[in-house]
Amino acid sequence: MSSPAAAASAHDHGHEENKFQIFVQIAMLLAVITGIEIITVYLPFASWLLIWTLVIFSAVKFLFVIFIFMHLRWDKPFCTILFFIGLFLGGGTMWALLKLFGAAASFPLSSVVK
Amino acid sequence: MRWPILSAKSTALRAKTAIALAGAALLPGCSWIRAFDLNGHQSTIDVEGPVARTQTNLFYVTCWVTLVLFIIVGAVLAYAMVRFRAKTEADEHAVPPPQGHGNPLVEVGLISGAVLALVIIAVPTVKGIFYTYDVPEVQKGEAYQVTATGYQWWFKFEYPAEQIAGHGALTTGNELVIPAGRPIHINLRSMDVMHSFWVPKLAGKVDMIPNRANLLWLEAEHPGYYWGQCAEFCGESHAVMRFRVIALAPSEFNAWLNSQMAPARDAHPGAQPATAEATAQFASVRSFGQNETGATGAFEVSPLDAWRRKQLPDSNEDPALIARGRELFSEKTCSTCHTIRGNPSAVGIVGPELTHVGSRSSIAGGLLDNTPEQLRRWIHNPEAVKPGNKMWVTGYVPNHITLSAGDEVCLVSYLESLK
Amino acid sequence: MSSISAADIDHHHDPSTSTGIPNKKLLMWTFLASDCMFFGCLISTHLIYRLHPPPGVPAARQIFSIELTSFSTFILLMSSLMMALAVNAIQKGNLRSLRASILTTVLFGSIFLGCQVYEFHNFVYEKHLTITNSILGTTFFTLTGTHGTHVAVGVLWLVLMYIRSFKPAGAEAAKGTWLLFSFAHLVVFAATLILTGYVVLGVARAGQADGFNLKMIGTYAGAQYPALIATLIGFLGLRWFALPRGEVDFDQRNAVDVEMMGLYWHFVDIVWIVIFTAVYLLEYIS
Amino acid sequence: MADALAKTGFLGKEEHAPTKTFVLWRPTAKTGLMSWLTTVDHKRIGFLYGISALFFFLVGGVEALLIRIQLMVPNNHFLTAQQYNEMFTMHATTMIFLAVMPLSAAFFNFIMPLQIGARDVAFPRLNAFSFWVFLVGAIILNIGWFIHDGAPNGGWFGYTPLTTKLYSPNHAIDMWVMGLQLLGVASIAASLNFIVTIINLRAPGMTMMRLPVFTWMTLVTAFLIVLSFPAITIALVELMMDRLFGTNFFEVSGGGMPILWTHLFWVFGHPEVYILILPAMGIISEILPTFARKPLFGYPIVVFSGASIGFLGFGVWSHHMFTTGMGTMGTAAFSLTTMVIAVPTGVKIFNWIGTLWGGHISMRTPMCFALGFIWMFMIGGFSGVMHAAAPADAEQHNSYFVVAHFHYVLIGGSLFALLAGIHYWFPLMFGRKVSEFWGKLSFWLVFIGFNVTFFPMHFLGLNGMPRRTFTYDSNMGWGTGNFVATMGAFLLGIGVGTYFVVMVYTFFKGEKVAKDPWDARTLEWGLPAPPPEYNYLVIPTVHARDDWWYEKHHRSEVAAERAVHAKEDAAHGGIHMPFQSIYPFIAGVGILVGAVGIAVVDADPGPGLVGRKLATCLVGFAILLVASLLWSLEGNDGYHIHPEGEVEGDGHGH
Ligand code: HEA
Ligand code: HEA
Ligand code: HEC
Ligand code: CUA
Ligand SMILES: [Cu+2]
Repeated sequence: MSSPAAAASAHDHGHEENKFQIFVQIAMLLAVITGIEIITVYLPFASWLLIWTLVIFSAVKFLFVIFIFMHLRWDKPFCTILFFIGLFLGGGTMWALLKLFGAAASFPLSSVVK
Repeated sequence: MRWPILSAKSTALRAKTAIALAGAALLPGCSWIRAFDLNGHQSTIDVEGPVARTQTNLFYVTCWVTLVLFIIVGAVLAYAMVRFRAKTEADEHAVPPPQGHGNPLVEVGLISGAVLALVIIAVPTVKGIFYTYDVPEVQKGEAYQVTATGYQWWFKFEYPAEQIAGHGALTTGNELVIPAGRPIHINLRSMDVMHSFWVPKLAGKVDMIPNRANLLWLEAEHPGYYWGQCAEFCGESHAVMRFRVIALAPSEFNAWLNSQMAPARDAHPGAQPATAEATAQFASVRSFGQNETGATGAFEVSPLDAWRRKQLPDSNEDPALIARGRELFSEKTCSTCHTIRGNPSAVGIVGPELTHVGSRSSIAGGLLDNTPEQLRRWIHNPEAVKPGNKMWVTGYVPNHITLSAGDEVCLVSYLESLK
Repeated sequence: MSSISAADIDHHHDPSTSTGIPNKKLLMWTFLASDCMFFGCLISTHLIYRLHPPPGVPAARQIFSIELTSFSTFILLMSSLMMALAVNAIQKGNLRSLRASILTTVLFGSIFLGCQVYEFHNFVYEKHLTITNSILGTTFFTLTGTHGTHVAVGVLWLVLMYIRSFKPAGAEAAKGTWLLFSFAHLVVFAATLILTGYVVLGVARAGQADGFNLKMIGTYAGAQYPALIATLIGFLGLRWFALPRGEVDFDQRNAVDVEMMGLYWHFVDIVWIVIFTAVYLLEYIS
Repeated sequence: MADALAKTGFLGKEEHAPTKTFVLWRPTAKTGLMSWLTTVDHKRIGFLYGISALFFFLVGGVEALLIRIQLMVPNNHFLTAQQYNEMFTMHATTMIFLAVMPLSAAFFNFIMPLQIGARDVAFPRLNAFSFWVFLVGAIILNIGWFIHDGAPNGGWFGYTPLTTKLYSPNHAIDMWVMGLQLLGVASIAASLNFIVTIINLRAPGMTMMRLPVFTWMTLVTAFLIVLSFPAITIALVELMMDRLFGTNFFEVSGGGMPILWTHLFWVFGHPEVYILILPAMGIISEILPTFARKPLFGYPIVVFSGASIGFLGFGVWSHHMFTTGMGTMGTAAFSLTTMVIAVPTGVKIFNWIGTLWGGHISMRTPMCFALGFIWMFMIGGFSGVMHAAAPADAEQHNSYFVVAHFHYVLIGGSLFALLAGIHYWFPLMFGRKVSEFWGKLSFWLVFIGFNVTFFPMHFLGLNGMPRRTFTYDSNMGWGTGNFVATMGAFLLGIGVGTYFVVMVYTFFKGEKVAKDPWDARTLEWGLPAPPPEYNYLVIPTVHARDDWWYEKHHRSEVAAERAVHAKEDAAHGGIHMPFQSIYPFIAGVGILVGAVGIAVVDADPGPGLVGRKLATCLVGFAILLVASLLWSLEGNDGYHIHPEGEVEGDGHGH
C-alpha cells in the first residue's frame, strides 16, 4: 500500500521490557490456578459455591491468556473490542441457551413423565 | 352461511376485519374484498373460544397500531415524494438544495413515538402470553384432560380420565370430541417427527415435539364442529395431516363417552336393525385424485348434525358382509396395525384405533369424508390418497396386501358398522 | 510491505494499514471472535445434555480420569508459554530461539494429542463409552474431538512455520529445490511425529499391562524394532534438514505470521481452559 | 467489463517478479477462461458473484412459479407431494443462500473497496477462494435435481428429526447439509476479508464516521455472518454426525432433543435475515441522497441503528419458536426483545424520509425501486411486529401470514434494493445506462406483480391456510386468494423477465454514459467507468463524508493535492498489484470432490477402510491439501505497474 494512512498516530515504544519473565510468571500462575481448581472440586462446600469458584478461576485464566500471552494488553484496544464482541455474543448465546433449557418447560419427556 | 352458530356474529366481525385489513389493502374494487371473507373453516378471525379470542384481539391491537403508524408515516412519505419531486429535467440540474445533515430533536421525538406504540402492543402481549399458556388457576379444577399424539400423518387422542379395563385409556383417532364450555388441557406428544396441533377457531397452535412435554389449552364456547390441521412441516403428506374437533354439550359428551367406552358393536346376523338414516356430507375432499373443485362449502345440514347422525348405525347394513369383513380384517393383516376392542385379533397399535371408526365423520387423518365410497377408496389404495402414508409403506407394500372388489365391500361394511 | 527494512520494524504498528494493526492479525482476531460462537454452541450442546441426562447414561465421573486430564491441561498451558516465547523470539529476530520454541510447542501439542488418543482409546475399549452408545459419548467425543482437531491443525501449522523458517534467501528459493526440500522436510516431520506417537503409546500400553520396567521395555523393543529404527532415522533426518545452509528468508518481518499462528494456538488453549472446567471438573462436584 | 479489463495493459514485470518453478507459475492471462479462473481482482470476483446470483435467482424464481402453479386451484395435481416439498425447500435455500446473499456479496466485492479508496481487498486470493467455495456449495445443493435421490426436501430450516437418517434415509438431506456447510465456509471467509478490508484499507482521511453507509452496512453484515454462521455450522455438524456416524444429538431413543436443532438453527437464522436486509438498507442509503441531492439525514444515527439492529438480532431468535412451548418467561422475553428491534429499524425509515424532505428528487429508475423498497419494507416490517406479539403469532405461525411477511421484507425489502443497486451502479460497472422507459416499466410490473402475489397471502394466512402444503380443499375459502396470488406471480415473472432482458440488452448495446451520470456523492463515482484494474491511480485523500461531492465543489484544491501524491507514489515504484493465482480454484475443486464423496456417494457395505465413499473423500482432501500448500508456498507477492493516465478528479463531472 502506498500511502501511510494513519501517519499521525502516535508510536508507542514504551514496552520494550523483556516479556520473557512475564510470560514465565504467568505460565506458573496458570499452572497453580489449575492445581487449585482440581483441589476445589473435592472440597465439601455447597455445589453452587464450587461451581462459581470454578467459573471465576477459569475466567481468570482465560483473561490472563488473552491479555498476556495473546498480547491484548499491549495491542491496540481495537483488537480487544473485536474479540470481546465475539466473546460476549458467544457467551450470551450460551447463557441464554442454558437458561432456556434449564426452564421446566424444556425438560425432556423422560424426566417429566415417570 | 347456513349455520346458525356463525351467522349471528360473523357480520360484525367481518365488518371489523374489513376495516382493519382492507383499509391497508388499497384494493381496487369490492369484488376483491369478497375474496377475503375471513370466515373459512379455519379462520383465525372468526373465533369461537376464549384462547383464540385473546389471540385475535391482540392481533387487532397490533393491526390497528401498525395501521395508524402506516398511515402517518406513509402520509409523510407520500407528501415528501410529491412535494419535493423535481418536476422537470432542468429542475434536476438546478442548484442543489441546502445540504442539511439532520436534526437530533426530530430523531428523539420519533424514537419516543415508536417506543410508545410498542408499549401499547407489549402490554396486552405479555398479558396474553400468561393467559394463553395454561388453564387459568381458577379453572384448573374443572379442566378436562386429553393427550394428543402426532404421527406421520395422523393424530391419536387419548382420554386418560376414561380408563377401560384391559385396554388403558379410551383412544380415538383424528377426531377429538370435547365437552363445550369447559377448559380442555391437552398434552401434546409426538412419536416421530415434529408436528403442530392447530384448531384455528379454538386456539393458536402449539408444536408436538419428540422428547418434549408440551401442552395447550382451549375451550369451545358452544357445541360445534371445528377443522384442524397439522401446522409444522412433517414430511411428505404434511399437507393432508388434518383432524377435527367436535365440541358437545356436557350431557351429550357423556353419552358419547359411554358409547365409545363400549367395545365395538357386533352387528351379527339377527341383531337389532338400526333405526335412523344417516347420510351426511362433510365437505372434505370429495374426489381426491381428479382435479375437481371438491365440495361446495354449503352443507345440507350443519356439520355438527351430520356428525351426530353418524353416531347411529345405518339401517340398511348387511350383517353377512359385515361378518365377512370382520374375518378379512384379520386375514389381510389389518389387525396387526389397528386395534378394535371386541375383536380379539385386532390389537395393533401402529395405526389409528378403529373400535368406533364408523362413528367418525372423517377418515385418513381428517382428509376424507367417512362415506362408504371414500372408505373404499382409502383401503383400496391409500398411497393414491395420501402419498407416503405408513399404512401403505409399512403395511400394504411389504405385506403384499391386495384387496379384491368384494373384499373391499365387506371391509367397508364392517368398518362402517363400527359405531 | 517489502519496502520496509527489517531493522525498523515496529511490531505494534503497521503503517500500511489504517489502524496500524497488521491485516493478518486483524484477520485472526476476527476469526477467533467467530470461533467463540462456534465453541460456545458446541459447549452449550454438551452442557444442555448434561443438564438433562436421559435415563441410563453412564456417570461421567466413573469414566473420566482426572489425573490424565490434569496432566494434559498442564502440558497445553506450557505449550502456550512456549508459543508466547516463540513470538517474542522472532520479534527480536532470534531465529534459533524461535525454532527451539516452535519445536517445544509442537512437542507439547503432540503430547496433548497423544493423551487424547490414549483417553479416547481407553474410554471406548475399557469404559465402553462410544460416540454412538450414549448421548454422553456423542457430545463428549464431538466436543473434545473438535478441540483436538483444532490442536492438530495448530501442530500442522507450527510444523509448516518451522519448515518455512529454513527458506533460503535470494535466488536460491527460486530454483525449485526449495519446493522439493520443504515437501520432503514436511513428510519426514510428519512421519517422525506419527512414529514417535506410535512408539510412545505402544510403550504406555505395554507398561499398563505388565508394569513399567526394563524387561517390559526390552520386550517391546525386541518386538517393535523396525518402528524404533524408523523413528531414529526420522530424527536423524530432521537434524539433517535443520543443518545451517546460509542466509534464510525469515526474520522480524515474518513476526506477524508467527504471531497470527500464536493467537490461534493460545485460543485453542483457552478453549481447553473452558472445556477442562465445564466438561471435566464440573462432573466431580457432588 | 471484460473489454475494459483487457485494455488495462500489463505494463511490465519488475524485479519483484521472481522466476518461479512450474508449479508455482504465476498466471498472467487477462482475457479468456484462465483469466477468470485465476482472477484475484475484487471487481471481477464481484462480477462472478453477481452473475451466479442472478442465475440462481432465476432458478429460484422458476421454482416459485411451479409452487404457484400447483397452488393455483384446490386439489391440484401438477406436482406430487414430494416434488412440491423439494420445490419450496430448494426455492428458499436458493433464494436466500444462492441469490440474495451472493448478490449482496457482489456489491460488497465490487463497490465496497471503491468506496473506501482501496486498490483491492485485504486478502485477494482468499477472496477468490470464497467465491469458488460458494460455487461448490451451490453445485452440491443442486445435484439432487439430476440424481435419483432427488433434491433436498426438509424445508429451509430442516427441522430434526425429520431430517435425520430415520425419516429422510436417502442422500437428499446430506446434500443440503453439505451444501450449507460449504456456503457457511465461503461466507465466513469472505466476511473476514471484508472486515479487515474496511477496517484497515481505508484511504487516508476516510475515518469510520466518513464511511459511506453502504460500506458501514457491509461491515455490520460481515460481522453478522462471522458471528452467526458458526451456530448453523455446529448444528449441521451435529446433524451430519447423526446421519453419517449414528450419534445421538437428535436421536430421541438415545436421549437426544430435536428442539436443540431448532434453537441452534434460529440462533443463526434470525441474524441471517438481517444479513439479507442490511446490505439492502445500505444501498438505499446511497441511492436516496444521490437522487434527492442532499446528504443522508442523520448519518451517525443511521449507522448506529444499523449496528444496533445487527447486535439486537442475536437476542431474538426464539421468536421463530413461539409455538414450541418455551414457557411464559422465555416467550415473553423474546417477544419483547423482538419488538425492540422495530425501533432502530423505524429510525432508518424516518431518516430516509428526512433525506427526501427538502430535496430535489429526481425519479430515476433506481430511485423508483428505492422508494418502492421503503413502502414495501414498511408493510413487511409491520407484519413482523404483528408476529412479535407471541399470542397472536400462535395463530399466524406457519401460516401464509408468515409467508406474506417474509416475502414483503425479502422481496419488497432485500430484492427491491438489490435491483435498485444494479440500476444505480450499472453505469459505473459497465459504462452504460439502462433506458429510463424500460427501467421504469420493469419496476412497475415487478411492483404490481409483487403486491398482487403477496398481499392476498395475508388474508390466506388469517383464514387459516398453513404454509408448506402441496394441496388444499376447495371448501376452505382459500381458492380465490391463491388464484389471485398465482396470477400475480406470473405478472411478477414477466416483470422480472423484462428486467433481465433490459439488463442484458443494456450490457451489450445500452447507451454509453460519461462517468458519474447521476451526479452522485461517494468516492467510487470519481473513477472512470468501468474502473481500471488498479482502481485508483492515486489513492485519494478524503476530506468529507460525501467525498466525491466535496471534490466536485473543491476542484482546484483536490487536484493540487493529488498531483503531489502522484509524485510520491511514482517514487515508490508504481502501483502494486497482487499476482493472479490458480490455487483458490484448485482448492475449490478439491472441496467439490470431497463434498461429493461425503454427500452423494454411497457408503460401501463391506468392511475395511477402503471404499468408494472414503476414497472419494480422500482424493478431494488430497487435492485441497496440495492446493493449499502450494498456495502458501507461492506467497502473496505481486508486481508493479506504471499506468499512464490522467490523474482523476481534475476536470470531469457532469
Ligand atoms: C429480510 C428479512 C427479514 C426482516 C428484515 C425481518 C424483520 C422482522 N421480522 Fe421477520 N422473518 C423473516 C425475514 C425477515 N424479517 C423470514 C424469512 C421469516 C420466516 C422464516 C421461516 O419461518 O421460514 C420471518 C419470520 C418472522 C417471525 C416468526 C413468525 C413465525 O414463524 O411465527 C417473527 C416473529 O416475531 C418476525 C418478526 C420480525 C420483526 C419484528 C422484524 C423487524 O425487524 C421489522 C422492523 C420494521 C418495522 C417495524 C417497519 C418500520 C418501522 C417504523 C415505521 C417505525 C415504527 C414502528 C413501530 C413502532 C412498530 N419475523
Ligand atoms: C429472498 C428470498 C425469496 C424470494 C426472492 C422469493 C420469491 C418468491 N417466492 Fe418465496 N420463499 C422464500 C424466500 C423467497 N421467495 C422462503 C424463505 C420461503 C419459505 C420456504 C420454506 O417454507 O421452507 C418461501 C416460500 C414461498 C412460498 C410458500 C411455499 C409453501 O409454504 O408451501 C411461496 C408460495 O407462493 C413463494 C412464492 C414466491 C414467489 C412467487 C416469488 C417471486 O418473487 C419469484 C419471482 C421470480 C420469477 C417469477 C422468476 C424469474 C422470471 C423468469 C425466469 C422469466 C420467465 C417467467 C415468466 C415468463 C413467467 N415462496
Ligand atoms: C402398517 C400397518 C397398517 C396396516 C397393515 C393397515 N393399516 Fe390402516 N392405517 C395405518 C396407519 C398408519 C393409518 C393412518 C394413516 C394416515 O392417516 O396417515 C391407518 C389408517 C386407517 C384407516 C383410517 C382411520 C382414521 O381414523 O383415519 C382405516 C379405516 C384403516 N387404516 C383401515 C385398514 C384396513 C381395512 C386395513 C387392512 C386391509 C389396514 N388398515 C391395514 C396402518 C395400517
Ligand atoms: Cu404433522 Cu405436519
Ligand atoms: Cu426472525
